[in-house]
Amino acid sequence: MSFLEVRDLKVHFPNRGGLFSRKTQPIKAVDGIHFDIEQGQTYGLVGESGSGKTTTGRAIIGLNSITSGSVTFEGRQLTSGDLQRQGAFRRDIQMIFQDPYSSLNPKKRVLDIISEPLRNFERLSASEEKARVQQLLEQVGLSPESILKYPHEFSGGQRQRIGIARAIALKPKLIIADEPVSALDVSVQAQVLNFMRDIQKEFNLTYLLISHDLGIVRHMCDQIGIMYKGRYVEQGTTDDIFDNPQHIYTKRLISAIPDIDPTKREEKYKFREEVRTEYELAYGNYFGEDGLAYPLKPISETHFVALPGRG
Amino acid sequence: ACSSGNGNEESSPSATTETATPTSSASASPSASETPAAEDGLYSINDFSNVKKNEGEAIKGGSITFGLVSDTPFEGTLNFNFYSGDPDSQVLSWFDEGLLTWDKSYVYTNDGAATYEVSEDGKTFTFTIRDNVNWQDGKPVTAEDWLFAHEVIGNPKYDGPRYDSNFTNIVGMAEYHDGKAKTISGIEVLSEKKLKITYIQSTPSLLTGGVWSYPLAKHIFGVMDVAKISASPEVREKPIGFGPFKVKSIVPGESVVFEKNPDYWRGEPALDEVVLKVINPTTIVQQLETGGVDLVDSFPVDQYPDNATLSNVEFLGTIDRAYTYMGFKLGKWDAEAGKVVPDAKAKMGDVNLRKAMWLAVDNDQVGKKFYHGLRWNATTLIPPSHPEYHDSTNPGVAYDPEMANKILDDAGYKMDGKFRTNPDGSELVINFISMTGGDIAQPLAQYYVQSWQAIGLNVQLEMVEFNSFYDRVGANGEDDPKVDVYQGAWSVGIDVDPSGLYGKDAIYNFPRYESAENDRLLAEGISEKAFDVKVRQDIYKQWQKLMVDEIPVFPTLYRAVLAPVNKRILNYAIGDGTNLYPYQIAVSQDKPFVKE
Amino acid sequence: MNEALLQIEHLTTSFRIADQYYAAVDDVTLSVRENEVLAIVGESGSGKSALAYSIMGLHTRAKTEGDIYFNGHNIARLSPSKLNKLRGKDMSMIFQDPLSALNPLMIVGAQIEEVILLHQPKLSRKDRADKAVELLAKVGIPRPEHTYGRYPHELSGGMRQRVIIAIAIANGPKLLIADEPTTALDVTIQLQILELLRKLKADSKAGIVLITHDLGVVSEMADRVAVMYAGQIVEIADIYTLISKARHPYTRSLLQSIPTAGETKSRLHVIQGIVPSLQNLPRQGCRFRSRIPWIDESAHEEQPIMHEIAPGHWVRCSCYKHFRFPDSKEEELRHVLP
Amino acid sequence: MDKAPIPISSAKQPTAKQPNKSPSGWKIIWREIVRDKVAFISLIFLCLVILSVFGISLVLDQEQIVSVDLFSLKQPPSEQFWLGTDYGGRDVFGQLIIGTRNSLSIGIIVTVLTGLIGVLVGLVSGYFGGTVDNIFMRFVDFFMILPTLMIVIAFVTAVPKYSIVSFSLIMTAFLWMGIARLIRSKALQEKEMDYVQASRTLGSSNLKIMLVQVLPNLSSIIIVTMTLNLAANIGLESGLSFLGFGFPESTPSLGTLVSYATDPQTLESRWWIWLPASLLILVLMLSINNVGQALKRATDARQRKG
Amino acid sequence: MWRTVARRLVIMIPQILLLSILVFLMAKAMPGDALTGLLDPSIDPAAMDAQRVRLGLNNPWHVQYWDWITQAVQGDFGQSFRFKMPVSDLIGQRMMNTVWLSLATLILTYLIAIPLGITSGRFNDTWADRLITGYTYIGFAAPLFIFALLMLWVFGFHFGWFPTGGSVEPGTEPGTVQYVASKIYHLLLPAISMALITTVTTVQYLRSEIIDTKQKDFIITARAKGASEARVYNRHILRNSLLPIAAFFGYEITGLIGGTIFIENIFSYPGMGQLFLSSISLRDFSVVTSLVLLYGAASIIGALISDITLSIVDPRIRIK
Ligand SMILES: Nc1ncnc2c1ncn2[C@@H]1O[C@H](COP(=O)(O)OP(=O)(O)OP(=O)(O)O)[C@@H](O)[C@H]1O
Ligand SMILES: Nc1ncnc2c1ncn2[C@@H]1O[C@H](COP(=O)(O)OP(=O)(O)OP(=O)(O)O)[C@@H](O)[C@H]1O
Ligand SMILES: [Mg+2]
Ligand SMILES: [Mg+2]
Ligand code: NI
Repeated sequence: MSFLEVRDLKVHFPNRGGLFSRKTQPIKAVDGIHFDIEQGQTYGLVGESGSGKTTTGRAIIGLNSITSGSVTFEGRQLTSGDLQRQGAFRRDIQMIFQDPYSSLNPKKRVLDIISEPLRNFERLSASEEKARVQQLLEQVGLSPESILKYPHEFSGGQRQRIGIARAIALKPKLIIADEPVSALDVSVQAQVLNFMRDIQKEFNLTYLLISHDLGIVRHMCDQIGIMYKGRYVEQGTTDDIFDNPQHIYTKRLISAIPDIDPTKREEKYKFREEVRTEYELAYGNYFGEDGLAYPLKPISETHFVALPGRG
Repeated sequence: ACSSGNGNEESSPSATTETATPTSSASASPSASETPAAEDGLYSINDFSNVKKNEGEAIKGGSITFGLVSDTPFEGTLNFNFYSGDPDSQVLSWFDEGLLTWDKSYVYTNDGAATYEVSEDGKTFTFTIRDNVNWQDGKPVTAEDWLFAHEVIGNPKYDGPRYDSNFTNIVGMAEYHDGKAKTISGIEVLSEKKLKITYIQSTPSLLTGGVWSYPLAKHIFGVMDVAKISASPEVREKPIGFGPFKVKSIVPGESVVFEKNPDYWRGEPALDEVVLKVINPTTIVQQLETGGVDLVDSFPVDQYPDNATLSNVEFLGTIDRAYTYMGFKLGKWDAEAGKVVPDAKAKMGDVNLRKAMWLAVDNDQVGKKFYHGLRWNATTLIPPSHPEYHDSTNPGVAYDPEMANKILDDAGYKMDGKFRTNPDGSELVINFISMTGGDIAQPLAQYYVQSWQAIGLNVQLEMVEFNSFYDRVGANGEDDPKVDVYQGAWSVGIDVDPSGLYGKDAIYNFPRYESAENDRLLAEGISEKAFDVKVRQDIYKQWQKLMVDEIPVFPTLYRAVLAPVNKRILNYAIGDGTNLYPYQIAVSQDKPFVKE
Repeated sequence: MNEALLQIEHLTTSFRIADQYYAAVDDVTLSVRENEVLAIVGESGSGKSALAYSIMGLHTRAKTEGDIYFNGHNIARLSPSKLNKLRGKDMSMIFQDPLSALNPLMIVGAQIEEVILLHQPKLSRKDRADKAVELLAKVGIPRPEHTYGRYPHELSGGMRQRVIIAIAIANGPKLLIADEPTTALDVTIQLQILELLRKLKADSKAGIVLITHDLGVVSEMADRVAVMYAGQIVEIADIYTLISKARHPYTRSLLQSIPTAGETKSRLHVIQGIVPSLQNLPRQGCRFRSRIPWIDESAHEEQPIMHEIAPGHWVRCSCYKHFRFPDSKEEELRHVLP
Repeated sequence: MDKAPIPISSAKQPTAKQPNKSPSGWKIIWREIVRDKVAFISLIFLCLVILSVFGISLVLDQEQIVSVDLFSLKQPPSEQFWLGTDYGGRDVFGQLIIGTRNSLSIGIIVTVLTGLIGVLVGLVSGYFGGTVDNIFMRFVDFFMILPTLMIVIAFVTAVPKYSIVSFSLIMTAFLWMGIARLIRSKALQEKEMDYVQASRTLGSSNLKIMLVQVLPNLSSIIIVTMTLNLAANIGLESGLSFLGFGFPESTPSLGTLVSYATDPQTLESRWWIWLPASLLILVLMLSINNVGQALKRATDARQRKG
Repeated sequence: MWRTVARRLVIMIPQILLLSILVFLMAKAMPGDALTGLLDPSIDPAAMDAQRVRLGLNNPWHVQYWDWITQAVQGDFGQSFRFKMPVSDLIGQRMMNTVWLSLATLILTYLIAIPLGITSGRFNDTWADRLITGYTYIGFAAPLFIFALLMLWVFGFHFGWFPTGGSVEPGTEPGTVQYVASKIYHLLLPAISMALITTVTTVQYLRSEIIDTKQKDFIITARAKGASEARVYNRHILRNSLLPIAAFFGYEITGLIGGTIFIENIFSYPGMGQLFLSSISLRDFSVVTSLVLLYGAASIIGALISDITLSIVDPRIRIK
C-alpha cells in the first residue's frame, strides 16, 4: 500500500448562477485521476493552466469537496468537508501556497502566523510556543527576532519561507506545494527550492509539487503526472517523462520548453516542427471524441500513458 | 374635521352647521417681532372690524385671487353633501351655497334661496325655493333635489360624514337608513319648489343649522350608484352648484378658477373671475405683499405683529367659534350602553384639585405672550362668538396661585418634598397629554406643566400627535387610563347646544363627566320652551356656571380669526349676518395693491 | 555596421516619491539595429519596464533625461503630437498583461482599427475593417472575422496577446518593444507567441526590444542581451557570449540559479539578499556589491563604468575580474539573515 | 467577469514594490490623517465638539433649558442667552448642545448597531457563501428595495412612544443592509485569499477564521464605512426630525431646531434659532466626511497621499 | 437576457408581497384610523361604527389585508378615505408631478455632474479640481432639507424669481405652451435644489472613475497607438467612465424617492411625497400602503433597469 493513494478522483463544480439557476453541465475540473505517491518522494503534477492541478491538490487536503473517488493517506481514507473535525490526522498533510503575499495574513505578526497550527493542535504555554516558533524560524533560515514583524517586512522568498515554517510546524508527512515559486524571481526561486529539498531530507517529507514549469519539476521530482483537461495523459518517473515522452501532449509540452543554450536553436526548431506535425496528424489517436484523454495504460513498470485500446 | 397643524376656522357658513369639531390646541407657525406695531406688542379683537372698509370706486368686472391657506392640497370632494375637509368647503363656498341663510345669531332667515315656515308644534317645516334659483347648467333647483340630498345621505351606502342627529331626527329617516322603508316618510315634495320636512322632536337647534339645506342635483346624480357619487367627475372635476361663480377649471388639489355665474339668483356677480389657489401657511405673507393673493381664508395670528402694518392689505377680524380647554378624566365610556360612566375614585375626581389647577394657570399672560392678545383668557364653555348665549358676567376662574395652594392644602394634598401627595398620602402623579402641531404647541403645554408644578403638582407631559391624542382621550370609546388631564380645543358649531360634547351619551364627552344638573340643563336647552331666546339664555347661563363650579373641563383661551384683504377689494366681510354676499365683491382697480 | 535604429544615450528616468526623485533607469546607453532582437533581462524592479516606457514616451509623471535617437532623430524631447505620429506607426509596444492592456468595453476589431485610423486616416471604414481582419489572421487567430467582434474578456490569454501584437504591427513598425509578452502565458502558448514574433521579424526586418526575466526565452530569441540591475545596465553582449562567457557577477549568478534540464538534483545557486527598493538603491559605488559580500570591497570600482572587454561585450565595474562563487562556508553565512 | 489566469507572473508584485497591504493599518491611518491637514483639523474639531457637547450637557440643567419662560420669548442673543431664545423662551444654546448630543447619540448608536448587524450578516454570508449566502442575500435584497425613509416614517408613526433607544432601533432595522452588502463582497474576496485557505488547512475553525483572520483585514473598510455612515445617519435623523417624524420637541435635536426655519419669519429675522443648528450640522457632517475620506484614502494604497 | 429580466420580475412579486404585508401591518399599528380625525359630535357614533364596518376597519388585519391584496392584484388599490376617490386615480394625479420633478432632477443631475466630474477627473489636482472637490465635499455634507430651505428662501422669497408653491399656474389650459412652461417654471427651483445635492455623489464617482481609468493599462495602450490626448480622453477614458454612470440612473430613482419627500414638502409641490406625509398623518392607509408599494416597485424596477443597462454597456457583466 502506498503512502498516498488517489483513486479515480473526480471534482466537479456546479455551473450555476442566480436564484433559480438551471443546473447546467458541471465543470469537470478533475475528472477521474489516479496516482500513488511513496513516502519521501516528490511527485510533480504538470499541465497547462486550467487543467485541474490546483483542484487536485486542494481536494487532497480537503479544501475542495470530492465528487467521487477516494484519497487514502497511510491507509486511511480522507473524507472531504470540515477540515477541523478530522483533527489530528489532518495535521499530517500541509500545504504551501503559490502566492507568498496573500497566503500570509497581513494583519498578523509572524508569531501568530506560525503558531496558528500549534494553537489549534497543541496546548503549549506562551513561552513554549514562542520557543517553538523561534526554532522553526531558525530552521527556515530566518532570524528568531523576526517573530514580532509583520509579513510585509519580508521579501518574497522570506515570506515563502515563513509559509513553509508554518506548514512544517506540525511535522507533517505530506506537503502539497502549489506552484511554490512561480511568484518569485529566479534567484529567490532557487533559494526556496533549495530549502524545500533541505527540509525534505531532514524530515523525510513527501511532496506533491504542482507546477507548470517543467524545469522546476525536472529539478525536483521523482515522479511526474501530466494533466490535461482534468485527466492524466501520462505518468512516470522524471526520466520516463523527459527522455521518453509517449503522449503527444507531453511531447508538445516538453518541446515547448525554451532552451538556455542558444546554439541549439536550430535543433530545437526542427524538433518542434516535428512534434507539431505529429500533433496535428495524430491528435485523433491520442484524444477521444470529446477531446479528452483516454484512461492510462502502463507501458513499463513506472510509465503510464493515456492511449486508446493499446497495450 | 380639522387637520392637525393650523387652526383655521371657516369664516363663511359651513355645512357642518351644528355643534363642534375639534381644533388643535395651538395655532400654526410662530413669529412676532422685536418691534411690534402696537407699543406693547398687544392687540385686541375689538380693534378689528369684520367688514372691509370700501376705499375707491368699483370697476367693472375684474379678477381676484383667493388664497386657501393649507399645507396640504385640498381633497377635491367638491359637493356639500360629501366633502369632509375644511379646504374643500372653502372651494365650495364660491360656487355653491345652502338654500337657507342665517342672521348674526345663527337663526335661519327668509333671505336665502329658500324661505321656510314652521308649524305650530315646531316639528314641521315647509320650504319654498325661489323660482329663479337654478343650477349652473340651467336646470332649476327643485324640491326633488333637496329630497334627493336627504335620500343620498340617508342611504346606507353613503360614504360621507353628514349622516348625523339632524337626519335621524327626521321622521322615517331611521327606517329608510336601515332599509326598512323605501322612502323617507317625513319628507314630502309638495310641488316643484316646495318641500315639507317633519322632525321627530322640535328643538331650537332646528332653527340654528338643524336643517340640511344643500340640495343635490338629481338630474345629474340620480342615475349614479350612491357609493360612487363622491368619486365621480361631477363631484371632482366639473362640480356644479347654484352659487355666484361657477367652476371653470381645476388643477386637482392646487387651484380652481371660477367664472361668474350671470344667472345667479341674487343678481349678476360683480367680478368676472375668482382664482383660488392653495398656499402654504409659510408663504402667506409673501403672497400678500406681492399681491399674489388678494385675500386668504385665515391668517396665523402669530405672524400678525410682524405684518400689522402691511400697507396694501387691511386685516379683518372676528371672534372664532372655538375655545381651547383643559379636560380632566373623570370616568370611562361604556360602549355597550353608549354612555359615560363616571368613576368616583378617579384621580382627578376631587373638584378642589381641578379648581386649583385652573387657578394655577395664567391664561391672560399666555394669550398676551404667545398670541399677542389675539387669544385671550377664556371664562366659560360658550365662547363670545355666540354673544347671545356667552355669559360675559361669569368671570370664570382667575389666575391666583396662592389661592390654588390654599385650596390644595385645605383639601389635604400635602407637600412631600417637591410635590404634593394625595390626601391619603399616596403619591400623586398626573399624566397630561397635549397635541403636537405648530411651534407653540410644546412650549404652551410645557408652560401649563410648569404652572402646575409651581403649586406642587407632579404633572408629566406627553406630546402626542393628533391621531394618537384623540385615540387616547377616547374618541373611539376606549379611554386610555394613563391619561388624567389633556389639552384640547373645540370649534363649536353655529348652534350653541353643547350636549354633543358634554351630554352623558356623547362619546366626545371625553372627561366622562355626568351629573343630574348637567343632564337637566342640557335637556332644557333644546326643549320646546327654549324656543324662547330669553329662557334659553338663562338655561345656558346656568349651565356655564355649573361648568365653572364643577370643572370637568376648564376653558383656557378664546381666539380671534384674522383675514387680511387687499385694499382693492370692496364689499367684503367675514363672519355671519353681515348682509354682504360674495356676488357683491368687487375691486377698485385691475391689479392688487402691492407692498410699498 | 549600419546606423542603429534606436540609439539611447545616458537615459535617466526618475520617479517622484514623497517629494524626491529616484532614478529607476539610471544612465542607460543602448542601441538596437534593424532586424535585431535586443533582450533586456533582469530581476523584477530592475527598471526594464521603466526603460521601455521611456523609449515610447509613455511616462506621465516621470522625469526623463538623456537622448533617444530613433532613425537618427532625437525623440526624447518631442512634443506629444509629433510623438504620436511615431507611436503606433514606426514604433510600437506589446504589453505584459494582455487583458488589462485592452479596453474592456470595445470589441477587439475596433481596437485594432483605431491604430490604423490614427496613422492611415484616408482608409475607408471597410478597408480598415478588412485590414483588421487580415491582421488577426496574420497573428494566427483561427476565425478572424468571428474574433473581430469579440470583447477582450471573451478571448483566452493567448488570443488576447495576439490581438495586442496585431495592434502593435498594424502599421508595420520599424521598432517593436515587447515588455514581457509571454510572462502571463503557458509554455505552449509562449512558444507560439515567440514564433510569431520571430516570423514578424523575418518579414519586416524590424528591430525588437524584448524585455523578459526568463533566460530561456532570451536564448531562444535574442541576438544581443542587456542585463539590467537596479536601474543600470551591467552587461551587454551577444547572446552566445552572454550564455557561455558571461562576466558580470550578476549575470553569472542569474545563470547559475536556473534549474536547467542538464544538471539535476544539485543545489541551485542563490543570490544573497534582496533587490533593494527604488528608495534604497545604493547610489554610490557598485550596486551589486552588497549581494556578493564575500568578495573583497576593494574589488569594486568607486564609480563603476562599462568596460568593453571584447568587441561588443561590455561589463560594468571591474569586480567581475575578482568574482567567484562562494564556498560552502560562505554559503552558510547567508543562511541566517539579520 | 473572468480574470486573466496569472500562472507564472513572477514579475509582478515583487519585493521592491509597495506591499499591497498596509503596514500595521492603524499607523498608516494615523499618519494619513495627520498628513492631511483638513482631515486633521476636522478630527480635532470633531473631538472638541463631542467632548464639549457631552461635557457641557452634563453640567447643563436640562430641565431649565426645556422649561418655558413667558417673559423671554424669542429674544435675540444676549449675555444671558448666548444664542437667544425660541418661542417658548427656551435657551437656544442649551437646546443646541442637547440637540447635538441627542443627534450625535442617535447617529453613533445607529452606526454601531447597523455596523454590528451588517458586519455579522455580511461576514457570515460572504465567508460561507453558497446557500447561506443565498438566503441572507435574498433577505438583504428585500430590505434593499424598501423605500427606507418612507418605511421609517411609517414605523415611527406606528410606534407611539419612542425614546432614543427605540428610535435608534427603528432606524437600525432599515439601515444595516448597505454595510452587510459591502462586508459580504469584501468577505467573499477575502476568503479566496490564500491565507484563509491556509488557516483552514491548519485546522482553524470557521468561527476562528472569520473572527481572527478575516475580520482584522476588513477592519479598515469597516471603519471607513462606519465613519461615512455616521454622517449619513446624523443627516437622516435630523431630516426625520425636520419632517416632524423624529423626536418630540421636549427632546431637542438638531433637525428640530432647523425645522423652525420653515417659517419664513424665523428664517428671515430670527437667525439665532435655526442658523447655528444648520451650521453645526453642516460642519459636523463635513468634518466626519473629511475624516472618513482621509481614512478611505489611507486604506486605499493607490490614493494615499504619500 | 429577456429570461433574466423575466426572472427578476418574478422575484419581484414575493418581494412586493412581503413589502405590502409589512406596510399593512405598520399602518394597522398606527394609533387611530381614518375616522379618528373625523370628530364631529353630531355624528352618531353608531354611524361611525357602521362606516368602520363598511370599510372593514374592524376586521382582523389578515382579513383586511386579504381583502385589500385581492383587490390590489386586480389593479384596485381601494378608495382614499380622505380624498374619496380611487387611490389609483389619486396617485395617478400626483405621480405625474413627482415623475416630472424626478425627471427634471435627473436631467439636471447629469447636466451638472458630467462636466464637473470630467473637469475634475481630467485635470485632477488643479485649482478647478480643488474647487469642484470642495463643492462636492460641502454638497455631500449639506443635508438636502437645509439646502432646499435656503434655496426657497433666497430665490423664492427674497428675489421672488421662482414660484413658492404648486405645480402650475391656476387657469392655464393643459396642453398649451403656457401650461408646459408654467409646469417647468414651477418645478425648476425644487429640481435645481435637489439636483445640486444629489449630483454630488455622481460627480465624485465620475471623478474617481476617471482618475482610476486614467491609470489603466489600456490607456497606455491607447497612447502607445499614437492617439492624441484628446482622443485618449474621449474615446477611452470618458467612454469607460461614463457608461457606468449612465447605468446608475436606475439606482438614482431610489435616491430620488427620499429626496422628493423633503423637496415636495419644502416647496409645497403637490406630488407623491407630500401626499405620503399627509396621508400618514390623516391615517389614509390605502394611500399610504399603495404609495409605499409604488415606491418599492419603482426602486426594484430602477435597480433592474440599472442592471440591464450596465450589462448592455459593459459586456463583461452578465446579469444573473
Ligand atoms: N471553485 C471553483 N468553482 C468553479 N470552477 C472552478 C473552481 N475552481 C476551479 N475551477 C475550474 O476548474 C478548472 C481547473 O482549475 P485549477 O485551478 O485546478 O487549474 P490549474 O491547473 O491549477 O490551473 P493554473 O495553472 O491556472 O493554476 C478550471 O477550469 C477552473 O475554472
Ligand atoms: N510610476 C511609478 N512611480 C514610482 N515608482 C515606480 C513607478 N513605476 C515603477 N516604479 C519603480 O521603479 C522601479 C523599476 O520598475 P519597473 O516596472 O521598470 O521594473 P521592471 O524591471 O519592469 O520589473 P517587473 O519585472 O516587475 O516588470 C521599481 O522599483 C518600481 O517600484
Ligand atoms: Mg493552479
Ligand atoms: Mg515590468
Ligand atoms: Ni562591482
